Amino acid sequence: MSQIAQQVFNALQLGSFYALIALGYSMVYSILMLFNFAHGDVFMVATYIGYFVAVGLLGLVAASMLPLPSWALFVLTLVLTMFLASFVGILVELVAYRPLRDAPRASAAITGLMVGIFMETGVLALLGASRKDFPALIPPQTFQLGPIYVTNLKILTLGMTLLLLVLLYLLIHHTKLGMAMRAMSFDYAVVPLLGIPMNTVISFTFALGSALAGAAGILYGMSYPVLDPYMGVIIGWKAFVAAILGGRGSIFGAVVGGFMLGAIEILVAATMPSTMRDLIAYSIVLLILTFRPYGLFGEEYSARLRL
Amino acid sequence: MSISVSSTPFRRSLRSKLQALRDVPVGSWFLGAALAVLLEWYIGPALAYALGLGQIPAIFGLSLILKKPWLIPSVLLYLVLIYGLPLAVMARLSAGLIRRLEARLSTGVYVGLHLVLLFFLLWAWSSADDYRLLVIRLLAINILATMSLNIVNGWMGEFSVSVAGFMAVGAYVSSVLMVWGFVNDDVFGPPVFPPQLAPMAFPIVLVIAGAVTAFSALAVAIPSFRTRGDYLAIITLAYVFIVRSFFENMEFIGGPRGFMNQPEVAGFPMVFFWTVFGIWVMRNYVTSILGKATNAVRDNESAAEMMTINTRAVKITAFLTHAFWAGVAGGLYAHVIGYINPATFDIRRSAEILGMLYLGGLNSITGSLLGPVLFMFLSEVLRPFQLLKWLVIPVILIYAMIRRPRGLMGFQELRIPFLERRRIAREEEKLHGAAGD
Amino acid sequence: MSSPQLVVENLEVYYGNIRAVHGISFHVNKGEIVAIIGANGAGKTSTLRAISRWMVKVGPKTRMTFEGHDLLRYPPHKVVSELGISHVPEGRRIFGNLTVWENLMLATYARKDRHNLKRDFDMVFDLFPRLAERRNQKAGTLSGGEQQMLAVARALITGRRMMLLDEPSMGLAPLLMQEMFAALRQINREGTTILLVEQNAHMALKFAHRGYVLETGNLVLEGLTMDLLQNPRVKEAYLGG
Amino acid sequence: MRRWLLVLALLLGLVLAAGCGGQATPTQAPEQETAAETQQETAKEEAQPAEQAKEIVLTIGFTESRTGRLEVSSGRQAKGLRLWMKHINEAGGIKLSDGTVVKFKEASYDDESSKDRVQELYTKLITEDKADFLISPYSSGLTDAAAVIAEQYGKVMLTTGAASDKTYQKGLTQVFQIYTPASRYLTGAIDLLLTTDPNLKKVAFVYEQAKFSTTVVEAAKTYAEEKGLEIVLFEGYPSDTTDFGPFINKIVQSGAEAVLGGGHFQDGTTFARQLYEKQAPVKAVVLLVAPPEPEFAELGDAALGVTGPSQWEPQVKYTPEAAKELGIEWYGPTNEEFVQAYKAEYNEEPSYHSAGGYAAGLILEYAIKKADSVDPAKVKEALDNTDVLTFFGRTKFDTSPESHGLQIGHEMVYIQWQKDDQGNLVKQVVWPKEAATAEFIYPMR
Amino acid sequence: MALLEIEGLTHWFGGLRAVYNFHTRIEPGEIRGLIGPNGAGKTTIFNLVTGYYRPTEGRIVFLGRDITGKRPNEIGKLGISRTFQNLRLWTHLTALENIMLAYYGQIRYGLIGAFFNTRRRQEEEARIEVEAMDLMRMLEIETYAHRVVSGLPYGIQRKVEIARALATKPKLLLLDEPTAGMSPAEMLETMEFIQFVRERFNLTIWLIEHRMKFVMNLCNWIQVLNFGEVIAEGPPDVIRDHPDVVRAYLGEMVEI
Repeated sequence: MSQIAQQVFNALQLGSFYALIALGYSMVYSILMLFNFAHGDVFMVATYIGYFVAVGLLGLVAASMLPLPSWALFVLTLVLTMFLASFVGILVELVAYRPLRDAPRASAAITGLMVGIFMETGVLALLGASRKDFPALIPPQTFQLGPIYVTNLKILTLGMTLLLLVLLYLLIHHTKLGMAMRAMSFDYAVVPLLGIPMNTVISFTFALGSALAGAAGILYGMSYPVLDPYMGVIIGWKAFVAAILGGRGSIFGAVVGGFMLGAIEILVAATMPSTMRDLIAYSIVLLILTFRPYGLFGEEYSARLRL
Repeated sequence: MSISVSSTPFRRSLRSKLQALRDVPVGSWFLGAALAVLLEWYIGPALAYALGLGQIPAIFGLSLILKKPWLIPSVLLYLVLIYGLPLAVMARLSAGLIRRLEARLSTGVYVGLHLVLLFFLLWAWSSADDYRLLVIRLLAINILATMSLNIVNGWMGEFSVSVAGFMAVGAYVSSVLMVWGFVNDDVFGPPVFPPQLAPMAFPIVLVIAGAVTAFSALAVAIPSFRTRGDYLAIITLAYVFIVRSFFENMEFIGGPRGFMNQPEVAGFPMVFFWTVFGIWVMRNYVTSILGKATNAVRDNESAAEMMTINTRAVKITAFLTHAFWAGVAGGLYAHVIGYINPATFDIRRSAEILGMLYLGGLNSITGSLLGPVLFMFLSEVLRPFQLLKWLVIPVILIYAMIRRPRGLMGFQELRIPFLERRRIAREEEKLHGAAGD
Repeated sequence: MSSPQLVVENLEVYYGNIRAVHGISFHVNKGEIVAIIGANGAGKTSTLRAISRWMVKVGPKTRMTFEGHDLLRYPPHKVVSELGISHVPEGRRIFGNLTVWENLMLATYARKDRHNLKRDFDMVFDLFPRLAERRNQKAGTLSGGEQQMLAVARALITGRRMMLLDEPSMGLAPLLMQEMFAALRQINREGTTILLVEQNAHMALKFAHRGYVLETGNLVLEGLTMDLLQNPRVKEAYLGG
Repeated sequence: MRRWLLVLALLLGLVLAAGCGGQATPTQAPEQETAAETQQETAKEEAQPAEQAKEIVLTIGFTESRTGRLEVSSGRQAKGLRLWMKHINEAGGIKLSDGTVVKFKEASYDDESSKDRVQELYTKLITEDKADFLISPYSSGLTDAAAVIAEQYGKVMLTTGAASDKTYQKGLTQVFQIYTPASRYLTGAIDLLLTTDPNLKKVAFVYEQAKFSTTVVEAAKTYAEEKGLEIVLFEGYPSDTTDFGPFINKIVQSGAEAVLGGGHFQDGTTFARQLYEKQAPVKAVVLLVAPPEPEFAELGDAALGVTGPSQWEPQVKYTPEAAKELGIEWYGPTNEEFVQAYKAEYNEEPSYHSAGGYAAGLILEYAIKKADSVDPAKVKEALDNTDVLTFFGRTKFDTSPESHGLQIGHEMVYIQWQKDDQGNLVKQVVWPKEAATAEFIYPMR
Repeated sequence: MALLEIEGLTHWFGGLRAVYNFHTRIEPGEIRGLIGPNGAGKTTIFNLVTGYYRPTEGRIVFLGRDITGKRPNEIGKLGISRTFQNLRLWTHLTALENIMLAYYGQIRYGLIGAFFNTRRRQEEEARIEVEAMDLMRMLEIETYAHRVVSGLPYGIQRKVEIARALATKPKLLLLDEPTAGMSPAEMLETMEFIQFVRERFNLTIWLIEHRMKFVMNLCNWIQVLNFGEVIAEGPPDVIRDHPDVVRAYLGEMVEI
């Protein structure tokens, strides 16, 4: 029993990362009908940004120029990183997707992949081969909840993810930009007729997705501390799978898909020979998509942003 | 300003010269290239030594230029002397002869002759340097894989990323069969058949490997009945993950440690033959009505159904053809490299082949040739840039995609004048025949 | 009004290399209701879209000015937000996943005169009391007529100088249609110029002051609607001979 | 017309001949030339020994992974190798008995951590850059791919950063391994554990599913079973695993007293950290690759007590005296000299990858000196007969035909992260006893 | 025997009733008209007959065989063909290729023939090409044979689509608004053309049309659909004066 509870916690943590990153794919998809294949690398760059922000702030604290308790430091890092990361997304859209707005979508996918490779190599070239170890913003602690052990990081990850999801919900439902995003996902073309500049909404969506990836990056960096320029590749593809699994363009779907992929992976690893993880996890994905060809929450040939 | 005015006559003469060269038939170019290769073979090393290049520059000296810029004049001189001049002169001189030949030969013989010439040409060129030999074999394999992918992504308009998975299946199946059959190996024990037979058996093994790959591709072909676009893309992605994980768990063939000891049967002739054969078969398919039905499925699936096209059969055929040839490409790859492991066939390999495909252009045989050639050429030439290479290549590709969103040769084919003339002649004949009735 | 509010000269519209509108010229005066009628595929919708710079490409010889501004220099969202031309597209195109209220709020996105919003909302709900009743309902669940009302209401809030209406009567039951046109007339009385495109010729000509008749991308007739209604040529063009 | 046909036929014939001939004797022309040149030179030397010393510059070919997942360790290895090259060239090269001075230059490429690139590039190194001797790329997978090529061309290749045994069971003749092979990577750890705690019974193996680590743990498993240990868990994890929760839970459930395994740096670090966070009640943790890396210290308390096998450590004291005791020769700089030179050159702590790179060069140097020639066959023979102690440890190659080139002299050392008097994390060598700098702390926490 | 017989055809889209209890019986050689305002369910009926949708209720019998629920390609092979309201040509292909592809169901050379370019394939495709060219010549579009269809004038595209539909050798041809976007002159031409096609290929034609004059002149029997139900049917002159039809179709005479 405690075993299961423990695994549930593990799955929720992993699922949080997948969900936060999958949201970036899903939101962009819902308005542009386009998968941002550079998103995994946006996540990587965002994590590096987070690293520098964290190191910088810790430096300031150490030099006692910034007397902040650790939780405030964490929040400050998170907010700053999300803000900075959003520009990465905007830039990616500007370079890789805007010039190809009317081109076949597959071409945009290729430029996305290329931008991803560019970012990987760029980070490698700028920062060299040395590994970055994400600083511990919050001293790790382990709690015992009945029979299960939970680290404060796990709780933080889960709590932050839920908080961000709630904020995202509020943003999408109670701001005009959020309404515009939802409107655009329903009927892309008609948006300019309401006097809404389409490019602003698109940039905003990219920014939002990247900011979430930035948050995921901080949480990820704190949980799995070593950063390298290729860290975004696999997790990016997996979050992409999660986004599709939930149903493309569905925010709710992306979140559920993310948590589900996390759960499948953890449970397979926990109950079966773990070398079979990918084999079984992706066979499940394949089966789901064979029998529910439009994902769990997707609709046939439509993209609706829902929550 | 004055320069441009004064250069105009020069330009004009240059243009007329270029125009003259443009009319030169392909065969003459091949002859010219043959002369260049011969020259390189016999006097290349000496010339290169004399020019201070040390040895014949592997890929037209381009990577040498980047590495040692002070050698640029020497490299240029070498290129002009060994390649440029003989090529141009021979091409011009033999043009008349080839044209006269053209008139007498049937299309099949004509094309066959060209292929034979091309084969020996490439063989001779690449044999001058083993590095070239390896690169050209890998290039041929990439061309085969790209062309097969083009059937699904280009002609049928899906977005499949499973090519690495197909290559993995083909590579493993062929490797296991060859090692089991013809090699004394610590896993499979002594060879089942006499090892001398290996080169003869290899084509059969490749066909089996292709067939097994095609069978495994049913996992993505069947969902394609109900799913299109992005969901199908994910299914193909899942296929890559599944295949990789599957081979990692196959302990008896090395698991993640990989599998080696493949006999050396994939020499240049073998690879060349399979590539040409594969392209020929796929060309036949996509130009037939059965194959063009993939286009109908892409452009408008519902209209295709009404026009009696069995879209399910079309989808299955397209995927299985893709898988078969990607499997063959994988089998060739395994025997060229002589060592494979599951990590060789990860999603990055798919991405690379996708890059080649979209650079070259969808729905185009020429594009499937051009994409890999350009991509590998860039990749080899920019090697001296080291790390920066992977900053430069993406930028070039992004630029290319922005300028030509459908790829360089998307939806077009290079028209070979001779074949064009034949086609026109055939059509005129048909018209006359019809009029005569 | 000395000079017309909207002047269109030599309008050509292309889809790919197919020409949908073959160089037509017309004008709309301030405060007028002008109808463009014609059969399916005559180029009516393309004409409207060209004016709001939305989804179509115009030919090189085309000139369009609105209150002296060169329309060709405005991207679509600025045509709405800066010139005050609102466009009710064919097929309503309301956002079915948003509530009625959200649909209307979204229309205020680019408006700078926040202080007038309340007045406009009041007017809209005055004109279409049903929308007020259903303000928290998802727009996708409204009936066809209510959706059409919402589309018009949305356009009213985005811009009040001129309203382009694409087939406002399509798919409306007679009673609703009457209601709709009454509302439009009310809007016109309050100063909004209306340019509408209709297949339903009787309807349109009864409602408008002036009319133009389009036939396969060419302007074949124009005049006061009373005259047009009498003209046998109209029936011919519209009913297809 | 006829004349033309004749020319054409001739041309075709020649191309044909060239094409067919080419396959039989690749790179005939150019290679003959250089080979002849070298021979001429050597011949000249031999004929006129009194004349002024001739200088030969040998090309050492290798690839390094500048892009792709393996870049860090690979970079260190290349740095070590370059340092060796700098040292030997600054020292005036190797002086052969005939007065020839042998110096070295490098030819290297970025292999992008990819196997087909490795093959392409080693072919290029051999045929284009005329590399005389080869050093392997980093990692077993890439090395296997490179070995295929080295063997094909009969070029001597010293492998470093590649510990797989299997490579040497394929009948290779030209490849020589510097590292202790994977099969002996963790066996010492089992000795260490059993010596410290004879009552130890239950061990768990949790390892990365990759070529190297799989080989290591499979060999260690056999060894552990021989020693009477009970393997309560034997599980691989995919290379990209970030959450070790499931494995840690399994470990806890299995009641394992010691955990062995890991894979590469990334996963090993994460694994160690999560073991700590979950407070897994194990008495010893032995992980591959990650613990010896200096960055492992950044884990803080999570690093404490973690043990790892290492090919070499800065504190290890192999000395000329030790060589004398063993009855073999000592060669090259001492450990301190190497460490200081490396720090001075690159401003960072050397890791065992760095040392491995340096040692590969050093052993080559030693073999050339022994062979007193640059002739590959003679150097190969010298390598076959090598038994030498360097700062890196002992080097001796298996010469039996079934596993030629396998390293049989070198031993692993085991390090453990401990706290010094000031409470700083330090790496201590705990095994073998002879080289130990501190006591093994057991249980770890 | 009637060519096509439909009984009690009903179709629901989710909660929306698109077609309700539709009956018809089409005899060989007829030109049948189906009219009604936008959204009346006309195209849905075509989609049901050609197998794109599976009807919620009802039975469709073609040449004595129940074809309800068959897939479109099978129905196409049996002898029903159609054009689409918004042209559905294969835009990247040439006009000739578009037409040749419609011979798919008649191909016998199989995959082996396709892959290895056998003599049999060459002969069959040559024959198909001749037939397709003949078809184009008959419709006077042969000059466009080698041009990609997306660049052709609209009227030509319409003709290519009809030629493509004819290539499947249908007995019943469904035309969905064949004159959409045409000028009156072009419309007259199309009218003649349809009559010509019918006689030349011995076809039965069922068409959806908006233009009254076109329908009235061409069809021998007309059904009027509104909100998925037939509100009137009969010969043209009956329909012309039917008050419900006038109201439903020509637009309401609303006083404002």
